[in-house]
Amino acid sequence: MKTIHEFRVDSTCYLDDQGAPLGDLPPQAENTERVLAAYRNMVLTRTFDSKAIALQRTGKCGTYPSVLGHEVIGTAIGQSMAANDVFAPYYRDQAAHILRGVSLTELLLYWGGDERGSAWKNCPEDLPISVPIATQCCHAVGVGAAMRIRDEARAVVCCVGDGGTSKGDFSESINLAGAWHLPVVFMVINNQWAISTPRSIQTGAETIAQKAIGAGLPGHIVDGNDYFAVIEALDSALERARAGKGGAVIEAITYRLGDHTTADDATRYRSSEDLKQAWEKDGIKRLQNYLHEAGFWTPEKEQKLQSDCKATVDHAVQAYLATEAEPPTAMLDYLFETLPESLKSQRERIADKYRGGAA
Amino acid sequence: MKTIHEFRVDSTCYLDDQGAPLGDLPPQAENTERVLAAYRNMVLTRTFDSKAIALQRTGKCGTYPSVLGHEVIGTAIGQSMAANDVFAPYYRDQAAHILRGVSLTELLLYWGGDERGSAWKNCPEDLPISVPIATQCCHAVGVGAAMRIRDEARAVVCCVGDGGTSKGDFSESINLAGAWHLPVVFMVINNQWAISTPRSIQTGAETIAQKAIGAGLPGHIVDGNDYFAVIEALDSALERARAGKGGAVIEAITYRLGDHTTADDATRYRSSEDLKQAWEKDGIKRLQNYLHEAGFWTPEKEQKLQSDCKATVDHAVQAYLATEAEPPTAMLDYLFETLPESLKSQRERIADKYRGGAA
Amino acid sequence: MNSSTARTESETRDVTLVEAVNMALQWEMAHDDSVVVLGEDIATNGGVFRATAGLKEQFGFKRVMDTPLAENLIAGTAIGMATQGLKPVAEFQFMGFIYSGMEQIISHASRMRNRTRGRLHCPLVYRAPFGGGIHAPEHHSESTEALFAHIPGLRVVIPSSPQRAYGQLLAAIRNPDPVIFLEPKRIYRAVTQSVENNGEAIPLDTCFTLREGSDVTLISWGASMLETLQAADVLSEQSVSAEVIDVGTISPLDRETLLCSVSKTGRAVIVHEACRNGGVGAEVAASIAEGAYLELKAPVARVTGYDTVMPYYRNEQAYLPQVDDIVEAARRVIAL
Amino acid sequence: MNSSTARTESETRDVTLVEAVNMALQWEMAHDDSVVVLGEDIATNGGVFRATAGLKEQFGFKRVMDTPLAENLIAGTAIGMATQGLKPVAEFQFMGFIYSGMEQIISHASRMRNRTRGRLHCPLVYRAPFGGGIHAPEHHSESTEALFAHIPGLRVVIPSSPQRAYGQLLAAIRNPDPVIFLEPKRIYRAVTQSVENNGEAIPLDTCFTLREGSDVTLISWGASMLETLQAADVLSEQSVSAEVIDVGTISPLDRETLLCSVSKTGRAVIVHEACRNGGVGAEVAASIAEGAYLELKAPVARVTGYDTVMPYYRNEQAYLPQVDDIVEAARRVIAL
Ligand SMILES: Cc1ncc(C[n+]2csc(CCOP(=O)(O)OP(=O)(O)O)c2C)c(N)n1
Ligand SMILES: Cc1ncc(C[n+]2csc(CCOP(=O)(O)OP(=O)(O)O)c2C)c(N)n1
Ligand SMILES: [Mg+2]
Ligand SMILES: [Mg+2]
Repeated sequence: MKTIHEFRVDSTCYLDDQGAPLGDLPPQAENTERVLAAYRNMVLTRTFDSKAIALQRTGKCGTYPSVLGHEVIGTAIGQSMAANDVFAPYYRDQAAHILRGVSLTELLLYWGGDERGSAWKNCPEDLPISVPIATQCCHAVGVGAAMRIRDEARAVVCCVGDGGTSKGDFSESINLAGAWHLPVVFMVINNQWAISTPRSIQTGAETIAQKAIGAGLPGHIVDGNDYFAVIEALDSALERARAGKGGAVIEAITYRLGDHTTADDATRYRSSEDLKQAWEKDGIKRLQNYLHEAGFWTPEKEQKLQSDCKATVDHAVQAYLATEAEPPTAMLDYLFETLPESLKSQRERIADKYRGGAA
Repeated sequence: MKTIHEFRVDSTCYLDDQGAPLGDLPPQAENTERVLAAYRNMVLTRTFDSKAIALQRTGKCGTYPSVLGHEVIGTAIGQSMAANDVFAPYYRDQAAHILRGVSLTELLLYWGGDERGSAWKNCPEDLPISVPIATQCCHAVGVGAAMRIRDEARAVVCCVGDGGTSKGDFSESINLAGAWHLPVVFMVINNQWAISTPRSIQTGAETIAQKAIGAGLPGHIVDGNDYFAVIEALDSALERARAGKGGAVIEAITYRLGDHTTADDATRYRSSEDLKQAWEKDGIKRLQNYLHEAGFWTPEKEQKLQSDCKATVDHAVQAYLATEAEPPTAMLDYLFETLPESLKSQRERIADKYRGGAA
Repeated sequence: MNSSTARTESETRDVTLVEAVNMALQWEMAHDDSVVVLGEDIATNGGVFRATAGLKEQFGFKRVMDTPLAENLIAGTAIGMATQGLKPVAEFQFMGFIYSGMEQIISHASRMRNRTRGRLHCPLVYRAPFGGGIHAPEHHSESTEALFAHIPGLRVVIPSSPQRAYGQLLAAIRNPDPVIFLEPKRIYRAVTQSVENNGEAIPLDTCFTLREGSDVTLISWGASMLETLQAADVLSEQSVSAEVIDVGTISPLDRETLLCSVSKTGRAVIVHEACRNGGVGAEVAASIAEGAYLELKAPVARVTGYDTVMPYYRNEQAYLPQVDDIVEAARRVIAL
Repeated sequence: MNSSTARTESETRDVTLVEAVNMALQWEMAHDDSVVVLGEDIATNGGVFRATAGLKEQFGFKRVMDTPLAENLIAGTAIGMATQGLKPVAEFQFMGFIYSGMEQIISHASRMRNRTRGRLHCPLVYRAPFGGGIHAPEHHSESTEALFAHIPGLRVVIPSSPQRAYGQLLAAIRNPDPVIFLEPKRIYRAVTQSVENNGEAIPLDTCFTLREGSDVTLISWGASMLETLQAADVLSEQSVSAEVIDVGTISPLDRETLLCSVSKTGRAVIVHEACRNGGVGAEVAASIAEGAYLELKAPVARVTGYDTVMPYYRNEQAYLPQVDDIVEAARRVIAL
């Protein structure tokens, strides 16, 4: 018996739970403007998130998946991606969407039951939110393949949850990325839960990053509440990808601080103790502390930021609430480029029925 | 950055290409009767295989997938499995089926377009041949789960090709086997080809065994033309599985010496040079040489074996050719346990139409 | 196979449809050790709709299994279990997520018995909540029962009341062949009905005549039985006597009951929320037009969803068949 | 987007259906750089039926891609490519292996345009050989076109002659929306027809009247057009004048042509090899019975496969609709 291959899974963390550097920081820390922009986006995301939950609770929005605990990861994704890269999101990527240019109003429309919430004006090539778990992984490699076919120096970031990595789509897609050397970075957001199902039930593997090994891709773990660890891993993976050096899998470890969605009650299946501990690792607080210590942040700036975010969110909510529903005929207007003959009578029927507005 | 996990893929081979031991042999080599029985089964399988191809060529059988190059692996599977273990085969497992008790006539019926070819009398719990690639992996873990639910000391062997490991079913299933500690041994038969698609296109991974890592299972490589390497790996994996210590992935490396099926022409996509080299590693010849050298085999025994195998196969072929087709009504008789009311008129219609036999 | 943990005694309770599902699962697990349940979030969480609540506590993790997130795997694992004589009841969290299990359902569950000439078979149930109207996100409102109805070897059963849910689910679990059991989630909690928890199954492969009438036959299944029954009320106020049939098992189809009714009334209106083109309504309409040709006094009408994707929730009501639509269709065929 | 490698000039050749498919692919790839093909064994091997033979040699591996063995991945990868403006033509080796791609096809390909309100769309073609009768092993004989016909947002196109295969495939590739292109492999090489390789598409969403007649309308698609046309010959010898319609695109359905024809003949026989229950014949029959109620002189007849799994090949002919069955059905509806 001889050993013919050896593999390693590495893990990176730069800041401790209080935001104090554990040692040298990566070069990304020197770009103060970018770090501050990251922090601002995290706070905006969190402000938006609690508002969206409140809207749902008061019947003004549909089922909504809180992004609490994912803000650092999403922000790093949004920052590391170039405008002409393509994002293949799942459904809990609000922080990234905001930086990609999706408006808060569009996000609310989407969760408020309006298809126009996916007609994103500012990132026309990004894939829409994917609800069927892990299916976006296959699209991501298709987009990556298109880039390779055309010899473009672009890349794709594809997000998937820890639960999503159990679905064949994930392994099939990372396998293709490996076989075809595609410029696709898979960001696995391991928040320890898939609704009520803990990470330990998803897989017997010690880490999710090691799933990359079976695809011949590099797999790496980062602390998902450590902005520097996440942004460094993404910057370098995307640079490699754009340079034609292939894809990667990054496992970002965090914790889902909220319920799965507003339709869920997490107290049924997890302890408040675990949740409390997870809050102690919160990445926003960590980065805030770091910025304070580094002299880039003050309580005044924080106060200003909070009220700016609130204003931005309130503004978006007003626009959302003021948006009238589409006419019911819209349900047939985007199905095909041109409405087929056989559907014309159905469209007429709807138009007749709802002349003068929806029921 | 710190390394948090390390993984290895090992490989085993005991005999060189000529069948000479490379060093100490495993304990399995001491069981001469079993080794001789293995050799006989390999020869029988190969005899059957060329006959089946000949039948297809003369219009007496349908499309048939040659097992040439897989005889050692299948034989080891058949030997290592206990009668009450369950086999989850793919479609190129003739050598194993024979040892499980599937008759050669049943095999011919199956490929000859007759469903009774799967009504196996001697291994009633084995799963039938699975044509949709890799789907049997999910059944295998289901069977394994049933064994665990009942606390039985049994195990499952599931075969899948190198091509099949790209399909989500494989990764989903090994993942479940890892998560639930199921007694399932996945035997990946890496014959270098999936029809015309070479192993290098299936995956960017250096080995297929390393896919086990992502499921938290041990992954191991054996020379699939080395009987001792294969049987040792299977014996020990099955022993572990039956003892409740979980499943495993074994990658057995061989070469598909024939066309993909009788409908294929492999010269369109691979070189005769490669094929010639692969023949030099042929596992049957290797074991024959070993047995000769060890004094357990003689040309006379070989001659007798060849003619016995020919007689056995001829006998099965006669029985196959003498088997009349089922009445067409059979197409409705096994769909449900009891024919639903609504299908009765269809059955009558068929019966009326074919009264006195099929067209 | 009588479980030592059986502790259920017959009692009568007012329950909702989803509670009736839970009750049937609990009864059968208590009385048959070979019944196991599996799916996403069904054990500790008791299912996102609570259909499996309490089962893990009563029967333990060995028989109540949270699976990894993979519907193809769930579908296939259940098949493997079934070939071993277990009776798995596998939950798909929403019908919109069943599609990755299609290969296993079509190529294996429905064929195992036929393929092995009876050597192995699949006594399993695939449960899935289906249908729209609950303000859910995209993919949570599917009604694609027609895809399953077209697959030979499957039974497709759809309850539309707590009592029928209880009895049909028991029958489905006991049935030795695979059953797709689609639960209309819009009426999961719409009404309560008194259900006797006595382990009595009610037959599959049969339609249920919920209301007798003489002028027109209204045919539906699942959640739209609600509007169909309401439409019958409205029609009755207009002196139109409508017979109402719940198809119950959409495949294999009980054509006899349907044809008897239409032979009597001479008119039929089929109601379903799935899109029209190629929906189960097409088969029902074609079967009636074939089998009751001489008795039909008007073409069979279909009141259905439109041939498009179920809109997100702001417009879902504009997609779903409404009471008025049914009444109008009935009046139209009667006017002919 | 005119490719520099374009070197095809119009020429007329006698070709089989599968050669016509190859010719259309070759033409379109030569004239539009955004067309790419992908699938299992399609590049070096040229496809197990040789539909893609020569494409890799002419257009290279970048545009002609052998994929790993995973249909779900093939379906999804094509979607990703299509959102980038490529026009992927993805092959499923046999229709029996398309099912693991269903989730991608139903939940994404068919919905991308609607979901994004036109921001992204999927100009892709999924090709698959389908149907029985070629002595193939299990799963190689599927006719499950009804599953796709029921999905809003998809086009389901089925050619039944070399000329139509050429023109319909060009139209399918150029169509900005997803097309399921099902190739009847039983007639892949049954006949040759002279096809002008001129890049001219023929319309989708339309039926083709192959033969005019006045007594009965025979309606079919795919391989069973062969028996349907033969049945028309037999009927004509018996002085029955049959109109023969190839449905061509089974969804969206060109009901107008069908209704016009049946209004004229008063009788319809639908022929398909898929099983009857919930087959596309049900929709066609229901639509005719609805739309030509007054003109119909007899119930619409369906000649179809039985409601069971296609038998292995020794009995496959007993399953497939035969010329006699069609003739008999036509005579039956005429006798009424
Ligand atoms: C194919 C599919 N199956 C089931 C669901 C229902 N569902 C929605 S989210 C979810 C859990 C996902 O967990 P994970 O991937 O870890 O992402 P997280 O929600 O934790 O961010 C499930 C089961 C779905 N959306 N798609
Ligand atoms: C799901 C599915 N897709 C495609 C096929 C067609 N097909 C049959 S065998 C084969 C190649 C399989 O290769 P591998 O798994 O390596 O097994 P091998 O034939 O080499 O033993 C393919 C593509 C199939 N049977 N099932
Ligand atoms: Mg998660
Ligand atoms: Mg192989």
